[in-house]
Amino acid sequence: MAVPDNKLQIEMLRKMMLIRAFEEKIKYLFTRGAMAGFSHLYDGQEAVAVGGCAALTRDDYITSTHRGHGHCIAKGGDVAKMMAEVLGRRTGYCKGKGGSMHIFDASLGILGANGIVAGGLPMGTGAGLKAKLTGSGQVTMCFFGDGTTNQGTFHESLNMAGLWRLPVVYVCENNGYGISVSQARHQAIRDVAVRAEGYGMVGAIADGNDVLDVYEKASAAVERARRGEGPTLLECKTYRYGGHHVGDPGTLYRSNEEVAAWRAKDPIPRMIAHVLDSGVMTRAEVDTLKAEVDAEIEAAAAYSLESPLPEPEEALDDLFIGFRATGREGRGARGGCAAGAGRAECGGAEGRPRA
Amino acid sequence: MAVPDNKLQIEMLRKMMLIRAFEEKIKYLFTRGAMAGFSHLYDGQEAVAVGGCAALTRDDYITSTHRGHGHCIAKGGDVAKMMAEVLGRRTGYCKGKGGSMHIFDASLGILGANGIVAGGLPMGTGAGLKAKLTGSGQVTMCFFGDGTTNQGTFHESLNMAGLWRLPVVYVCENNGYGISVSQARHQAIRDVAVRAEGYGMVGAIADGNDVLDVYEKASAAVERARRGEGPTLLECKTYRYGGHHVGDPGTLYRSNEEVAAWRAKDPIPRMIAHVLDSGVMTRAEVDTLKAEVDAEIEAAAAYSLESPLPEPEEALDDLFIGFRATGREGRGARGGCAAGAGRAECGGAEGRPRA
Amino acid sequence: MRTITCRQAVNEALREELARDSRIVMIGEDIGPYGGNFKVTEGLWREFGDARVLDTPISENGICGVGLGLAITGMRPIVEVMFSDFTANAMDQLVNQAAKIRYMSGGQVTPTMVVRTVIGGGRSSAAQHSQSLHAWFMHVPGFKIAIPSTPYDLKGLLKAAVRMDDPVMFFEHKMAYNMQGEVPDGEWLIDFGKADVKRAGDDVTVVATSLMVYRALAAAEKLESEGISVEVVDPRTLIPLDMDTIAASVRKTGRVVIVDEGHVTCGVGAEIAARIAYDCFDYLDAPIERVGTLDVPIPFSPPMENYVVPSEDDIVFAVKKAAR
Amino acid sequence: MRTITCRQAVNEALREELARDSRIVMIGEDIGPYGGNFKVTEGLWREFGDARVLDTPISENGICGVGLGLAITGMRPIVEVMFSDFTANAMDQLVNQAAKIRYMSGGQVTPTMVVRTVIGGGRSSAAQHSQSLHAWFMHVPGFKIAIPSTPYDLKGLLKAAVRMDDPVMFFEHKMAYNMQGEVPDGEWLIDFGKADVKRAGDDVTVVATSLMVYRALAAAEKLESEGISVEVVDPRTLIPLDMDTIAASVRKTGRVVIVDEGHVTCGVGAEIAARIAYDCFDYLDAPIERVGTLDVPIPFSPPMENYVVPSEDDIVFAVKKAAR
Ligand SMILES: Cc1ncc(C[n+]2csc(CCOP(=O)(O)OP(=O)(O)O)c2C)c(N)n1
Ligand SMILES: Cc1ncc(C[n+]2csc(CCOP(=O)(O)OP(=O)(O)O)c2C)c(N)n1
Ligand SMILES: [Mg+2]
Ligand SMILES: [Mg+2]
Repeated sequence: MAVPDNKLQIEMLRKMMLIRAFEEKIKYLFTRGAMAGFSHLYDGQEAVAVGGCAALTRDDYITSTHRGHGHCIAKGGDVAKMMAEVLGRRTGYCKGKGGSMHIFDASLGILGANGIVAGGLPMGTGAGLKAKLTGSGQVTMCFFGDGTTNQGTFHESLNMAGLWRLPVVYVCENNGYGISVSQARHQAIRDVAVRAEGYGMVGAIADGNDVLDVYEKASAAVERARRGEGPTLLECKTYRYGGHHVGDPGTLYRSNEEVAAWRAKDPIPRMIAHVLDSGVMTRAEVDTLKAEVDAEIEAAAAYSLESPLPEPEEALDDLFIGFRATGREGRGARGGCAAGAGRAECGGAEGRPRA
Repeated sequence: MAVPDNKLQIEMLRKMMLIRAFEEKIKYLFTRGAMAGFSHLYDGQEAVAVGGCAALTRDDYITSTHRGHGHCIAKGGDVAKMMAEVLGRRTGYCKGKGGSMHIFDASLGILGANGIVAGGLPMGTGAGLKAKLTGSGQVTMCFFGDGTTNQGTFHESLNMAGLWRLPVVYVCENNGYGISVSQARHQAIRDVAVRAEGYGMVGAIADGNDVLDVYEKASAAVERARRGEGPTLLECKTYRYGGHHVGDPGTLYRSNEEVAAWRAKDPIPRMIAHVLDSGVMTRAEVDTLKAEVDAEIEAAAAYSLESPLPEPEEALDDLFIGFRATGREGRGARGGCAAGAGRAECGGAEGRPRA
Repeated sequence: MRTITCRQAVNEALREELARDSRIVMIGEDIGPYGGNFKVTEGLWREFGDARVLDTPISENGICGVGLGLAITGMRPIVEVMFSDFTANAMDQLVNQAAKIRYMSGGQVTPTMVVRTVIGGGRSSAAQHSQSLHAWFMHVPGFKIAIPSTPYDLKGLLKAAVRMDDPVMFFEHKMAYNMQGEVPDGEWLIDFGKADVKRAGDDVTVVATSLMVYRALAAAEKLESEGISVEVVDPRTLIPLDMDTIAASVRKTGRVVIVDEGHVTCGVGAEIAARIAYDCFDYLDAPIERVGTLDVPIPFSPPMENYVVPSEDDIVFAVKKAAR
Repeated sequence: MRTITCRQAVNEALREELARDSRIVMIGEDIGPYGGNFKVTEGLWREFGDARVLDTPISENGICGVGLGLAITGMRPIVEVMFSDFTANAMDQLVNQAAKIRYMSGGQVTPTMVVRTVIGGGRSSAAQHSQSLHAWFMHVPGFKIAIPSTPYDLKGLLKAAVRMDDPVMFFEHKMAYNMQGEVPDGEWLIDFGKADVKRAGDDVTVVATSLMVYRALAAAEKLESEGISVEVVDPRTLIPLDMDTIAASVRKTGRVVIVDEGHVTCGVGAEIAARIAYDCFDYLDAPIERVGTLDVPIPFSPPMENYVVPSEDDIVFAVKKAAR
């Protein structure tokens, strides 16, 4: 059984606080109109990303979701670059091209948040196949929600991983809803983990609001994967506090009582109580940690707000390597064709005029 | 437990014989070059379609597959119209537009063979939803292979059926292969039926070479469905004698011993032995039945071979209601646009000429 | 005349049709108590219940196929795919099944269904929630296609689509939902295959679809003051496509700009340009300009997104080019 | 020079590249011991084993996504989708993921993968096994696209595709696999974006792709004897598209026929026609003819299928129309 040492416990607490503070800042900025688009926040679910990623090394891979800030932070992502991306700045992880739903850090093995439900699962499975084929020893952890488990790609991915015994840990963050549709209204089962058997893999359930429990079960799964014993479907039962995204009050489909009951199980106070009770930290150390986290987020926000927006024409880069697409000036028949290479002028003085 | 009366036993035997004879005729015609395209034959698997469809009424629905001749015959399809379709004749079920992979008989609730693996499952699930919403009491039976159970649409369909408790029976004909890929090389499980739990539905396994066993288990599933108790995943273990389609010798990926072992379990001699042993039929009656079946297939083949091929322009009908698409004469810019309605001549005498 | 938004127009059309014909069933993600991702189905679930307005699991291919199953067994489903981007998940059931089933069956069954989905950039929704993929469905035959712009057209065409026996892909624009327009009381239906001249003019024909109709009209206003008279033709449906009306306009003006928010290459503009260049070969005084989303994925950050998605200025620029 | 079939050309290219670079992994349905549905991968599994030539479950979307995962973690996968019709099942992973991942990530990762698939009618395979869906991928940016016709081009372009870092959709034609052609010994690569003039001529330019190149050449022979001199241009790649070569031919002839086996509407012909009509506005002496698969699903029975899929006669007819 994996028991995190003191340092790791403190780090897990710090990361959960960092995620919470990040999401609160986003909510604040969004509400003030400082950002465009929409963001799906992770507050309430921090223990899943943090407990899961704590079982990984820097070389391991993760795939993430539309609700991806937590995973990125948990895997070691830079909150300043993240926030700059969410705010559409040129200094963001994706130069402003991705936004909240597409944050990527290839250097940390973060294979992207994803705007398509279940979009990351085949990709993560492919990363697992790479690890197996090359014997690299890397493990991939795919995060996704309960609603996602009804998507065909979930099934296809887990089937291949089970078949080929790939080193992948599939972490279902079961927060009880896919947007407004409760689990009872989107599938006939209560425990997503029962689906593991159909893929010949291990299924497990963790308390998704207890970072230690998640860590323990994720570690066991990661160890199995590294030993070549194949994938695991790890279901973490948790809850999101806010609506589906900032802007959805989240009140049309769930009760205040339900939200309150889950808030009472908040993973952060629980972990604080644990580190205090077990003497890993003092109250003062916890307070300092919180202050450091807040300062880091403030700095990230300041950095982001001061960062320049991209120039419009930067939109033309990054489709292909060393290629800039045809821009606005080429609108019309010649308009913005990715196929631009090799376009010819055909009018003009030379050549045969129309008969 | 559903025990078929004598009449039904004879009818099941007749249908299995009819399928076998149909497929042998197709193989013969194909080998003689009398037909185009490719055909996936059902010989060896007759007990599944026949046992399954025997549990249905005329009003019930089925969806079928690329290997669909057996399902169509079992549900009552007209072998002459079927064969005419396979031979591309105007008198075929689909006027020659569909061919082997797309035989349809809407009047019998046969919602089509299908060229796309798992293509019929969502459709069948929709037919189940219709039955539930209207209280029509109809049951849908979806046939599909083992390889199909790895397709995303399989998962999405069964999840919805389990969730909504739809009156659908999902019949997996596990013949051990998807084209050349054995079950052990396409999924980590041995019994497809174990996947039922993940959808909150009943899973069951039948001997797919024993029509009585299939009938019994299919009947139980159909009864559950009619009582409003939801869907079943019924796995029938069986084998195809030939290659994947006529033309594939089927020898690259399986052994002669394996084929021989399954041939020893042939469902037709088994059923003949049963009706003889139990005194339902005499040997003479069986022989007569066989002769009648052969005559029916000969008549179907003769009818088909005498039937006219479609005129080329018939290809332009049946896209939309009351619409004929633009044909070959319209090739060029005006070419064959389904959007044809409302096309205008713009050249000619009237109007303003080019400056 | 009342003034309503496009959102209300769609909502009214759905409500009226649900009330009219009990075979109509709506299925889709979050269309029930939540009222739809764009709040277009608000109130319908409360009024008609689960048996008529049914939330589904997140299974786009599956739900399009379930819709197809309903359609060929006597119901008249309306399927919602939340963003047209997600039709990518459902091309199997939409294009390989629904679009072909009537033909493959030799006319035995008709998939009487409407698939509603949402196109367009402009909301900083990035590459996977901003696409306008209707040209895919134009390319492969099997669906009739509506892509209306105004509340009047949305309501009239949606009601017509729901009553049509052939299958329909119905494209709504996320940025048009709040657009307002006048509509009469009572009921109206609009025939598929009838373009609408949204503005008469003499110098340049602008063929525009969906939200681009608004931008084209605004551009036309601006150009009027600069002495260029623009005729704006809204095809309203792409299959069938009313080439009569388009060609009549081109015969008059001799100059054409086509504005559609899909990508340029192999898009709606390519098809309409190729047809005009053929049908009106002797009437064109200038090359046909095409304005569409630039051929890159749609970026998140507003300065880049606004550059990539066609703007009023882009239309002004293209019209001036055509008018030269 | 050796004479080999297109099937051999693809097989050789794959074998040589597998031997050259151990990061190359092929995945697909029945590509292993079975040697591929069209016997194109025959012998490769025996030579390279499961770790390099891997049979997959029937999960097109999943396997394209697995390919993508391999691609962005340092491998160089070649994914086979048995028929282009089945890309409909995989548009999610192909178009919403692979085509956009480089862009969405701000250039952090490049999905170095080749997706091989098979187009075309002519084998009585009916509506779900005969489509030529390459125009879908032209419409949404993100893939380079090759659609070669001859053994020489197939081998040279496939090897180039495998070595290219950008993702490639590679379209092979089922009816071309048995076609033969001369190839040199040794290795050659063909640049993307370079059209090939397969036959020089003066009167009419025929732009033709894939199997249609053979039909265009046969039609040109026939027309030669009737006094019409046809130039046949094979673009070979659609993204990028070599408009230079096409336009040079059009400047010379003033008359154009485009032949591509995809459906006509919003197809390759629409795009090339729109571009030629724009770029060569003053050089066209006749409207541009487009020849493609008629806009109906592809029927099973040979007389109907042969009518729907473009034939040599159709090309002759169109060239005569253009030459009038
Ligand atoms: C293919 C696809 N379908 C639908 C959506 C819209 N959508 C975004 S998030 C979401 C719900 C996902 O639910 P779940 O997997 O439980 O994740 P959660 O939001 O609860 O974290 C939906 C339906 C999408 N982005 N992609
Ligand atoms: C979407 C799709 N992928 C692949 C194919 C090619 N294909 C046709 S049948 C088949 C195997 C199906 O195996 P199974 O479901 O076990 O059915 P069986 O042929 O054994 O009856 C495959 C891969 C297809 N028709 N459709
Ligand atoms: Mg959820
Ligand atoms: Mg099988």
